[in-house]
Amino acid sequence: MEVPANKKIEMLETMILSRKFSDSLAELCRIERKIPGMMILSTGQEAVGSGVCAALEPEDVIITNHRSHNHLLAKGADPRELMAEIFCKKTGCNKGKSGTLHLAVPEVNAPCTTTVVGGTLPIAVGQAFAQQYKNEPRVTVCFFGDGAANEGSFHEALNLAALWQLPVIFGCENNLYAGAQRYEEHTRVQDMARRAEAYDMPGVTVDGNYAPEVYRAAREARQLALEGRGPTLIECKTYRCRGHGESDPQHYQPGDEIRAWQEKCPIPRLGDELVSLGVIPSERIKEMESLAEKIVENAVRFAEESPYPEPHEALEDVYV
Amino acid sequence: MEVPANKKIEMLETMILSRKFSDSLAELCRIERKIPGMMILSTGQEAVGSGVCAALEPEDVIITNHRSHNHLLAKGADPRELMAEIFCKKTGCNKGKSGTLHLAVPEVNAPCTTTVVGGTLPIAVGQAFAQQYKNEPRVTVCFFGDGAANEGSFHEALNLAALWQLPVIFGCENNLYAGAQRYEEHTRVQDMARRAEAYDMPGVTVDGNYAPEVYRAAREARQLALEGRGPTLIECKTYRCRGHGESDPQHYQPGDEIRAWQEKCPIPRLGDELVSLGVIPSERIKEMESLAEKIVENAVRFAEESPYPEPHEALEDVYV
Amino acid sequence: MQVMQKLGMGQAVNQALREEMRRDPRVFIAGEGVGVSIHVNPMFPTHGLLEEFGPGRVKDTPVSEAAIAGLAVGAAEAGLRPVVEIMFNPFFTLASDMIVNHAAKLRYLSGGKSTFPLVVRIKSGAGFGAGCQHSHNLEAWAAHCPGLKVVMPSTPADAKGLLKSSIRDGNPVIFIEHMGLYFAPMPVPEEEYLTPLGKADIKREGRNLTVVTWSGMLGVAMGAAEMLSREGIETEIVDLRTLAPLDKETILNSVAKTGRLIVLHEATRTGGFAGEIAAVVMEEGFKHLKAPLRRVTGPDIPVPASPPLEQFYIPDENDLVRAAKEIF
Amino acid sequence: MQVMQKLGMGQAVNQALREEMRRDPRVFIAGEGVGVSIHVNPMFPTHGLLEEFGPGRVKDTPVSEAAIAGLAVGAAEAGLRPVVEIMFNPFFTLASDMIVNHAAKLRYLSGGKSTFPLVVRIKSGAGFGAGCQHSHNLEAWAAHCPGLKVVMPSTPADAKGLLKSSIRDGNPVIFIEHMGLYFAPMPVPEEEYLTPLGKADIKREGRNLTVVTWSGMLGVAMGAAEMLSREGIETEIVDLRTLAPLDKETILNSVAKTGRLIVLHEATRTGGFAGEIAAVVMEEGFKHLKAPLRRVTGPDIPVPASPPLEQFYIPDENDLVRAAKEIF
Ligand SMILES: Cc1ncc(C[n+]2csc(CCOP(=O)(O)OP(=O)(O)O)c2C)c(N)n1
Ligand SMILES: Cc1ncc(C[n+]2csc(CCOP(=O)(O)OP(=O)(O)O)c2C)c(N)n1
Ligand SMILES: [Mg+2]
Ligand SMILES: [Mg+2]
Repeated sequence: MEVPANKKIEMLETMILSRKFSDSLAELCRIERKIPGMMILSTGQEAVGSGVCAALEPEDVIITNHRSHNHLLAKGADPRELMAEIFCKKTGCNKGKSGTLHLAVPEVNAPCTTTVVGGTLPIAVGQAFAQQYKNEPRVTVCFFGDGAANEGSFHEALNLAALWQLPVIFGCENNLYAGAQRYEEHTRVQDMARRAEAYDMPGVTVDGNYAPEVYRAAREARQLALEGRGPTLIECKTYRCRGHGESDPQHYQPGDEIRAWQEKCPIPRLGDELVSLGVIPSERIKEMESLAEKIVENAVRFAEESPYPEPHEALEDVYV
Repeated sequence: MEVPANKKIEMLETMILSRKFSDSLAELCRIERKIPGMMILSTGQEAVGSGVCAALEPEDVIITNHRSHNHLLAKGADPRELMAEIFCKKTGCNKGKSGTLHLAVPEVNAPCTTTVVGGTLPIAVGQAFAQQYKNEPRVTVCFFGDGAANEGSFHEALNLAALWQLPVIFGCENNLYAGAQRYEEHTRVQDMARRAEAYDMPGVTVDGNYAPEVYRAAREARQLALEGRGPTLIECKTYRCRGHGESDPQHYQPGDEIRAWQEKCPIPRLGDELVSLGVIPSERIKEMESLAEKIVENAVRFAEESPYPEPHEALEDVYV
Repeated sequence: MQVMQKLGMGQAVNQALREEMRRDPRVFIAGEGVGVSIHVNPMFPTHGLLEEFGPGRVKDTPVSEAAIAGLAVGAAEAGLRPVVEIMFNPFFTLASDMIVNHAAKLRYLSGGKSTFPLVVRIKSGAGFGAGCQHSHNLEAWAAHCPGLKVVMPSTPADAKGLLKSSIRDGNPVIFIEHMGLYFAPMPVPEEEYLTPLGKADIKREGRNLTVVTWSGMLGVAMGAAEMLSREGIETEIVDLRTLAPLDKETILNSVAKTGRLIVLHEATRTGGFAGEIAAVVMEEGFKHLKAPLRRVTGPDIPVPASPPLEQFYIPDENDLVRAAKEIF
Repeated sequence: MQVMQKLGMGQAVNQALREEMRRDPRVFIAGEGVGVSIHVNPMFPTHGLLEEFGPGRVKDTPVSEAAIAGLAVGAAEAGLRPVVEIMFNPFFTLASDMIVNHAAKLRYLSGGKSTFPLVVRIKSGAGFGAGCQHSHNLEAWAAHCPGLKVVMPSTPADAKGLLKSSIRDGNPVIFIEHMGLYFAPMPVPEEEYLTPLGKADIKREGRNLTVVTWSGMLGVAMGAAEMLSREGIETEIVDLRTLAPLDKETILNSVAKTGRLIVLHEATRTGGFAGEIAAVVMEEGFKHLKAPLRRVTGPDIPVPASPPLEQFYIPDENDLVRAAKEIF
């Protein structure tokens, strides 16, 4: 499948926006300590969320995890409301109840985000079941890490999805680490995609640092799903260029490993390609960057200027 | 690997004993209603427990599940104490606290039996870890059904066992049903043994109605484990000739399916072979049968004549 | 005039499911053997539903409790009305991450944007000789989780009306059925009705003693009340029906009248939900109390399999009468 | 003479683990990042243990809570002394089948033949802005499961002695550490000592009011007691330390003296362990009670992330003082 130029441009844009967003958060939480809680970023992994979400239609659903910012931005979430929520402000998309970890944006069909590792998978199966039940031409994408692929919920979810041939795409973001445990310290299987066979499901491993390849795999999986041919497991091999969270000194990640992967950064990789193939002029990338910068600055200002919720608002939203 | 004649004889003996034991229970709970709780038997599946346990040494451990009688008898548990426990009597191996479902016989290294489907697997991993930790030349066998292979615990246990190369044998007793759900109604994977690949573990499918083949696979897996080469998944294809429990009318099991599998009954299959190859005379089988009958009658008598525990004994054995 | 039929609680649940599935195409059921079952027994809750509604709405699942609960969470958010079954209460553990960390919390985490209208039906109760891995009453766990509602009917009639309300509720509801009640037919109105969640029911009026109970223990309370009545003690029986939200008012009004409280439940004592009732009354009804509390509960042991041991475990009429006499 | 050192609770736990691992080769630890961790911080419980004891005894695991707990169950039965870690209390759900249906019950089911001497360490507590999927105090769940012991230290010194006792205990012990206590150094005896399980500790004597509390809330109780003292109310603080088995005697003696009871915990109110204390006192200490009970607890909501909301959630000194004044 040829990846359309406009899709490539879209992916580059959302990757650039994600990166600016993350860089700004890294800075904010390091210097200014303005942000409560953990700060978990996807720097270097942007091709995954951007590639997958470019392959989706607005009505498709994503269920994401603790490392969600890139996924949500790529799905079209409002950066201001996301940023305000990360700042735990009243104007955040979840009124400060979630903070950075469980950002839910039903407006763009990202209705639940969970930081329980492996939690995204059974929920995505439920969403996909509803799509099948209602006979809707939609799919659900579930994001999760290589570490999550060792949770029992992975197994139960993939088995059920395959059994019922549900329209779900299991997007495994294999960034080579689960916390401080390197991939080979948490499993022996060479490629996580191999696990699909255990459920008689197609599984593919793609270069998770090259957005068009991710896009292609997701698009094909989406097509299969819409044809009633069930789920696909897509393993995107990428790398966690920063620590697990921003307080993690990455002492267990070898320096040259980090450097080698930084060289493979998905943003210049796609940007250079588009320029060298003449799809866009190099100034267009500068424009994208300054637009992203503006969006992020704007979002940060909005977040900073927004009030915190009132204490008693804690009592709201438990029950319907 | 040649299966030694004495092992074949041993397997035939424990299969015959198991069958008599089951038949007697089927009768007792149908006609006489003497036994509380559910009655779950392994009629037709005896080659699995008998084949695996013949491959073990006394110091090897087994962890078994709700369908345990054959496993425990094959491991050498005292039929009288088992029967008394099934009758919920004070003289039972667990003083009436377990009843038929969770028979624990540490004397023969069957220290915990669990009826939570999938529960046996993580516990077996813990037992095997202790064996590795203490550098003991022992292995642990874990029994579980095809249904259990869809529980999250299966996945977590196999991954961890493979990762640490623990001396554990995962014995999947695929009897084609999990409750009333036929195999293809609970999973899409053709052979459960395929799932081993998901953990980079050897997996084999064997004829679970032919004890020597089960024995051979278990013996080879045991050898691998002792050499420090980690776990093996062995899928034994067999068939649940009776209902899930004795109150199950089996209305969902096709009659000719049952009959076809009854023809493949593991006991005459091995018995006829041994006779026709001249390993034993046919009278020897008669002797085995009457011995088994005596053992079972004796066990039933012991159980019937034994007292129930005193009510206040319920308060004992919670804590050390 | 109300036309009555005699149904066991399983049949009443069945009727509620049937009515709701007929009414609302978004309702589906899922679980291990909810369609094709090892039980061919019309007293069981999902009997015959597969035949009426077909495999698209009556979903037999693999033995995968986390996936079953996750299915409900995801499908509920997406606009369906899942009613899933956990076969026995101890297996709640396996579904508990999806129920407690997800069904109960994701609405709150979304700032009220996403909703999770789902029902988890759980079979519970001691008394069938299967031991502690099948019998372990864990309602206190669910009631300790904000975001969940917890319903435990004690009669078939309540079960029908409460289940229908649970299915129509916008929140995740844990609906716990005591299996002992499946086999005792009692009058159930034939027509459609909703019994509101969060309202306790006075199953017997009395002026000397309040017994708060729920689920399988109602029968024990009623039996003991007869025995006590013969000795001049008139027992008021408050059947909670819903543990969360808790109907404090009915409890407090009753204690205000009687001045004496016993809480009766089948679950083990320490950490059981009787403690919550005790605390509520001690906080808000203290001045009415004339005597110490008594809890009549299962002892702090796993449920044993052997009949005399299991009988020892399950609280009975005599235990309740004895406890009552201690505080008069 | 006792030589004292100043340690946070994480360090005290670390010291206990180190001493026990040196003493007994059967002790090993396992969990997610107990060896190589994303935290390089000596205030954390397992810091430096990998270096001293090597990867054979300090086992980093995959993210597989059920397998971690099952590892402990199997290894304990086989004669080892596992100490496994569940990273945050809400993930107890994922391990709960192995802990509740297996660790707690298999001894009973074996008729006392098999034993399961294991410790599950759990990090808990609100206050670090991570929200309700990381902060959710579930001690009441564990305390409702016969077969488990439940330990919740409130000081580093107690943590050290209690953890050592837990490791040597023959039963499965759930050992819950409040992360807020990791970072507040307090005096801890340097030498080896065991603090017995099942014994509460009076952390402050007083004759007017009993506050029963545990874990992270001790500091709040102590602060409020100072404030109340200035107003002439002398508070006795009973620090439970162990929830199961529960030291009823110390609670009842204190209430007999003061006649007034407040229970303070961080967990949500409904179904929280305060109910158990209330019930025990209402059953066995009723005649001593001069005033209604007060519970000071988290409200019935998931723990929110935003700082003002999270602060609203966590009970503080003012809440306790206010409650105390209500009953004088
Ligand atoms: C059930 C559960 N266990 C443990 C944690 C703590 N934790 C948060 S992220 C993480 C590592 C997850 O690794 P992976 O799935 O590979 O995702 P990544 O962080 O690499 O994106 C862990 C262990 C958790 N949040 N949930
Ligand atoms: C966790 C759990 N869920 C459900 C059950 C109820 N149950 C008991 S046996 C069984 C079927 C298990 O099938 P399988 O693993 O194939 O074993 P088999 O009975 O065929 O030997 C079920 C669902 C249970 N005991 N535990
Ligand atoms: Mg990862
Ligand atoms: Mg089976």
